[in-house]
Amino acid sequence: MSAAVQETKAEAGAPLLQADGVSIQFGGLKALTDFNLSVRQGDLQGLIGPNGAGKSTAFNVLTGVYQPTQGEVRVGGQRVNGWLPHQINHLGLARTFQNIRLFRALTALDNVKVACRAQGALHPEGVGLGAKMKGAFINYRDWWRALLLTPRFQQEERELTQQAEHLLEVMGLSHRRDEEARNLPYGEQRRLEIARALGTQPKVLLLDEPAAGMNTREKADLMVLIRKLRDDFKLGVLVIEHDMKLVMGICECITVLDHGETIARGAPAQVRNDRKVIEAYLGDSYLESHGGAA
Amino acid sequence: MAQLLQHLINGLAAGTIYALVALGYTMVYGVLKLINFAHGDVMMVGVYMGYATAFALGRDMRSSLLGVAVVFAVAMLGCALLGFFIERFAYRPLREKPRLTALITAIGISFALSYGFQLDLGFLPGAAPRAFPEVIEPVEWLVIGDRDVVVWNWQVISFGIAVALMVGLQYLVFRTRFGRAMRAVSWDHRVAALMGIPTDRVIALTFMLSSALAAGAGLLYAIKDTSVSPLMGLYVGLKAFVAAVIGGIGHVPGAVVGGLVLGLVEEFVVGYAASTWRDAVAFGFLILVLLVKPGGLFGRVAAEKV
Amino acid sequence: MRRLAPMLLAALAVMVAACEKKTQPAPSGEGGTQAAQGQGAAPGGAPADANTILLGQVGSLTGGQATFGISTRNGIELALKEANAAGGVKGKKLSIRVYDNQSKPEEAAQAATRLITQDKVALILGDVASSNSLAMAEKAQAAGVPMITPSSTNPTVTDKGDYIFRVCFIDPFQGFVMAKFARENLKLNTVAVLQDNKSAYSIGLAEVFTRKFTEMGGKVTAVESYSQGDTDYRAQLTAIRKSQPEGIYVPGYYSEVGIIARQAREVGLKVPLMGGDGWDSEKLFELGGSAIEGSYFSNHYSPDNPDPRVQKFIADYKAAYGAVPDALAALGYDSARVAVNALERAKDLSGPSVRDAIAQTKDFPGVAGTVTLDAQRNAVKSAVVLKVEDGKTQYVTTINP
Amino acid sequence: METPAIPVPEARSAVPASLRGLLPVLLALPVLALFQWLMSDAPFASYLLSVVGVNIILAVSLNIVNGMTGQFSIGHAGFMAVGAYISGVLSLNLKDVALSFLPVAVSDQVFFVVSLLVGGLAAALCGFLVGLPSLRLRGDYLAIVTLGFGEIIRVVVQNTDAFGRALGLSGIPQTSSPAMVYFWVFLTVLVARRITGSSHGRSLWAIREDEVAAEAMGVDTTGYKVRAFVISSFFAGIAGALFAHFVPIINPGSFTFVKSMEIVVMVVLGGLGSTTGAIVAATFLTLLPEGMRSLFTLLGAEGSLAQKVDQIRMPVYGLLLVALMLARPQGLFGTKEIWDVLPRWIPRKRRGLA
Repeated sequence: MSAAVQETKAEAGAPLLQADGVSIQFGGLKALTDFNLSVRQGDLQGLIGPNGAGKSTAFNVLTGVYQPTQGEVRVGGQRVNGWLPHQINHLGLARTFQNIRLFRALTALDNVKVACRAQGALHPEGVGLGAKMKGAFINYRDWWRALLLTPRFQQEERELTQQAEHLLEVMGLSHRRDEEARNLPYGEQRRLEIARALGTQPKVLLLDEPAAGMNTREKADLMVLIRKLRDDFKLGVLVIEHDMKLVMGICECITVLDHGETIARGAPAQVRNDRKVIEAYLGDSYLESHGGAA
Repeated sequence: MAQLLQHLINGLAAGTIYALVALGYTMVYGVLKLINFAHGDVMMVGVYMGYATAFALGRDMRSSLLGVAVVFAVAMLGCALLGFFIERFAYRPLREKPRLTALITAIGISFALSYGFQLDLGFLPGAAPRAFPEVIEPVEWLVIGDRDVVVWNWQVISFGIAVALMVGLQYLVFRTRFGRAMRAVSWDHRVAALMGIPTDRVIALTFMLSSALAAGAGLLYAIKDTSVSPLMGLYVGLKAFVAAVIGGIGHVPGAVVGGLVLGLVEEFVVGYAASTWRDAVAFGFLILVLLVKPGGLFGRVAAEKV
Repeated sequence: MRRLAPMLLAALAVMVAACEKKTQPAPSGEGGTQAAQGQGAAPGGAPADANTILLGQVGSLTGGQATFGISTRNGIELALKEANAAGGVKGKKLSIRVYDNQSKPEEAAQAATRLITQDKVALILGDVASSNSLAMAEKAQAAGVPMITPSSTNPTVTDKGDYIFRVCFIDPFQGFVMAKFARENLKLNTVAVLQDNKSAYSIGLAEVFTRKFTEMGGKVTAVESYSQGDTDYRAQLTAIRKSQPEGIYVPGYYSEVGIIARQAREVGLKVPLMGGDGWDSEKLFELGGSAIEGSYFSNHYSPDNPDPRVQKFIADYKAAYGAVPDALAALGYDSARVAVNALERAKDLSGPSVRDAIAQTKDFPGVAGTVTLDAQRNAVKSAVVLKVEDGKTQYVTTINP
Repeated sequence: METPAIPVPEARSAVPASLRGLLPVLLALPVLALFQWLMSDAPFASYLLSVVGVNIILAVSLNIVNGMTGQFSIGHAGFMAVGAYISGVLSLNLKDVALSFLPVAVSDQVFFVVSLLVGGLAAALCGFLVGLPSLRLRGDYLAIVTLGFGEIIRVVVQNTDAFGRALGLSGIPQTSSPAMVYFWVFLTVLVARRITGSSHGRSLWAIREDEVAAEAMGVDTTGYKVRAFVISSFFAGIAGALFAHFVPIINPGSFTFVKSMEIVVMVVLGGLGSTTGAIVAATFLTLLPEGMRSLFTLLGAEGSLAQKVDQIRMPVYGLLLVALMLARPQGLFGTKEIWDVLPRWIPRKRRGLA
């Protein structure tokens, strides 16, 4: 396995997110087989494959929504099999959703604030009993601060607002600050999801079809933005994308899934010319979706 | 040993009724995801309809086969109509609204019915429990030993009817056009409507069916325990609801199994442990089942698609 | 936190150290005077209308015990009609205001408070269920308004204070009556008990019966319980059958007892059932059918009593409500008549005067026995034992305290 | 992420930050004192308003679970029962004890508050235990567990001699007063409001909106649900404890599943998630039957009608519920709050949330 990891990326630094021979099975159905992945800081990787290839399943395994039946997932070097999604998130892994899942009745600002707050001092590192007790205590103290409206709490709230406002600004959503999330246009909802994910102060960001439903122009903007986010926030980014152009354009390394199996991995040029990829992916859905243009 | 057998029979008889009432909860829940809290009270109204019919028929007539059929038919049709009106005026206007809203109207209707039937207005029998006329002449169907174990004809009849209804329902849901429409509505009624399924009609029919079923179950219950009272819906309804959840609400055979299991658990707690703790054990059992199987015995918690 | 905890501990320590017995007695009697002051000059209050005396009744008109409240109400209504026909009290007509308590004590307390402070009734007639009467008694005592409970048999009710009376006997006596009857008249050696666990009345009777019956040399073979509103008792009865008793004591209400009787026969229990005044209703015969035949229960009165007063009451009641009055109706009737009698004797309509007048009630000829109130404000009465025969009750014997 | 370089501005408010926590309480105390003075001569109003207050506490606290967190609890009366019985038993046992350095009346109040808190904490503990299944259960299944819990509590009480079994506990010192009840009403509302305005409240709302997303954004959904349960049941326990100290007798019949449903009705009728709605609906629904009683008494003061009308209240109540829900399915207030429309000088949270 490690050989496979080795060949993907040469950049220094320990992998922030690592999947090692991960398989998952639903009943008799193998949704993902022997999936390997390694994301380091500064990476911008793509995960592609035809419909039902297991891309979102891979995301769900990485973020703890599903438990792998085999193999292991490591975030920041920590094995996270059996962890809950929020615990994994605290280790620095944030995501967006394919079908947008904002807190619809909350304002844009509050959406981001939820994510900002769930982080930091509230959740001390570690998973042992000691850390748990400490976490419980901090939480308890924090509730009292909120209920008593202490100056400290008020200060923290202001800081949160600042942080969230800053993120909205980065994503170009400042003008939507007090708008309920459900009232935002589609593209802005996508961006708000990214802002929210950034609010959790991630080290690795997983984007699930961030460009879905956008026009070419918006997609181009988004590509630029994703790059910028990676650099400004010093992230590793993993993108699931349907649009080959987008992936080929921004990703340095692409993993191709089909029927849960990794059929190719490498630089865009390399993947593009892979026979298996053309067969499985470009063969049908790519050609179909680009049939009109061709 | 004989006592064990007798408890088993008692428990099954009680469980049969729970199961039948639970079927109604499960059907409505299946299509609307609504806990129809008025279900037990609809049942109670059905029993009063049967009560009135039985008296109208007179002593000789009502214990004949035809008489029994008439009593059941009147009660079931009457309740189907009641169910139709309740759905039409209390639930349908709220279908696109948050689910809890319809729950509150259900509670409102439950209050109106159960308290309404307690009024001594003259044309209602009043708040006191009344004896239900013997529409099925009780006959010992099977006697073992010195009456150590007795099985009555109505126990067998009820059980038979319950099984028949369950099989019929299962057939209806999985083998008929209407059943397919029901399942489609259950899956997603908006999409079903887009596919040309008359959702309103399917839901109304489901309600009528479940109400008629409630009336039938209520009559069997009244025959079994020989009484009828305005509050019977509350007690039976709650237990039947528990039964439906134990089996996995929305699951037809689950409701039946849930009902039988609940009936047996209660019977054995009373028979062999402390009768004072019956209700606590029943609910404790429910919680235990849910902790081990969060969707009930047969239900599956739909893994949310992420 | 670090500073707060020791402080709290210290405060707690001080408090614990400072605890002591209150020097004053528990404020049981004191409440009355307090509230009476709060009420101003007319404790108990006179009705706004100078030509009527307003009485109040709180009863269970809805909920599980609705029928008891309704019977009581009918009895009271009948008594007041008669009193008004006879010219009222002190030249004034009597009128009654009835509030429902939904069989819940908090509602009972609320309704009693309303009667006392808003409607300013001269006297309150209480509920059947002891929990509700207790709630009302507390309020009536505090406000200094006399209260008579027709049929709450729990001993604690009249303990609430000197304004609280009852015209019926109490649970310990009734339990004793049946134990004695079972042991001495029926000569039973073994009895099983089936009690209603939701009803304090039933539990109270079952306890006393068990104790007395055992003291008299009998044996209680099994104690099972059910909950009011149940309709399936086969499990309990099957268990009881196994203990092979010679009789079953079921101190419940007729609404359940009738069904219990049928199911007892169904599971093959042929021994006699015995019970208390909760059995008394015409509906018992309807619910129990032939299964209830041959059972015994203790009661406040027997409709067979040839006393013309009793027979007139029964006839009048039948004419008005189309049913043979049950014990609750008879007690409701008696309570209202005791009240009317006391109002007549009282020197005025203020709370204390009426209270004193009620307390002096002696040898008052009620339909449910002669009422004499003792120092604990309980009626000292004998009980009758009735047998169910041919769809009605048959007088068997009278047992004196 | 980089910390934004912009300095965080101080809040612009006339009230110093250190005082804002306490200010509402300070403002409320004189109002409560005035209220108590008004009530001192009106026992019926006191009683009725105490019932209203208890119901407000119940509705507002249930709203924290059902409204804000989007869970579905229908066993609130169970927590109320725990509070009522635990504090009732405590007060009964401390009835004859007084603190020597205080006047008896004051010492009684001290003990009253202590037993209130004990009742509330006992209920909170139960809330914790019931909240734990929410680890695994969702929606209606959680609902039935809460219902089952309520029923189990009832059976336990019915079988325990110390709790007076079916007869109930009577003789609990009636130390409650309208001012005390409304002090707790005020605290409950304040807590509900402060939760909504804090990050914790936002997390609860996030769970209500989308549990999966909330979890992915680092919200410990299970933890928050349990905490919501604990807070909500604490106040339910307080409500029960208050109840036990002004209703002369507490009895298992007062804490049935029907009572739980009544509270759910208040919350939904007021508007799920709206504290204001919960308050208004609780007040309205509690006064409604009493109002009907007045109306009916007025209409038929004499004759047999007067004796029957009181029975008609409950069916009418049921039909009214249906009518109200049909007229305003989102509840009276939706998710709006009264303080969203208050003038600007009153500190309030930004529009949108809630």
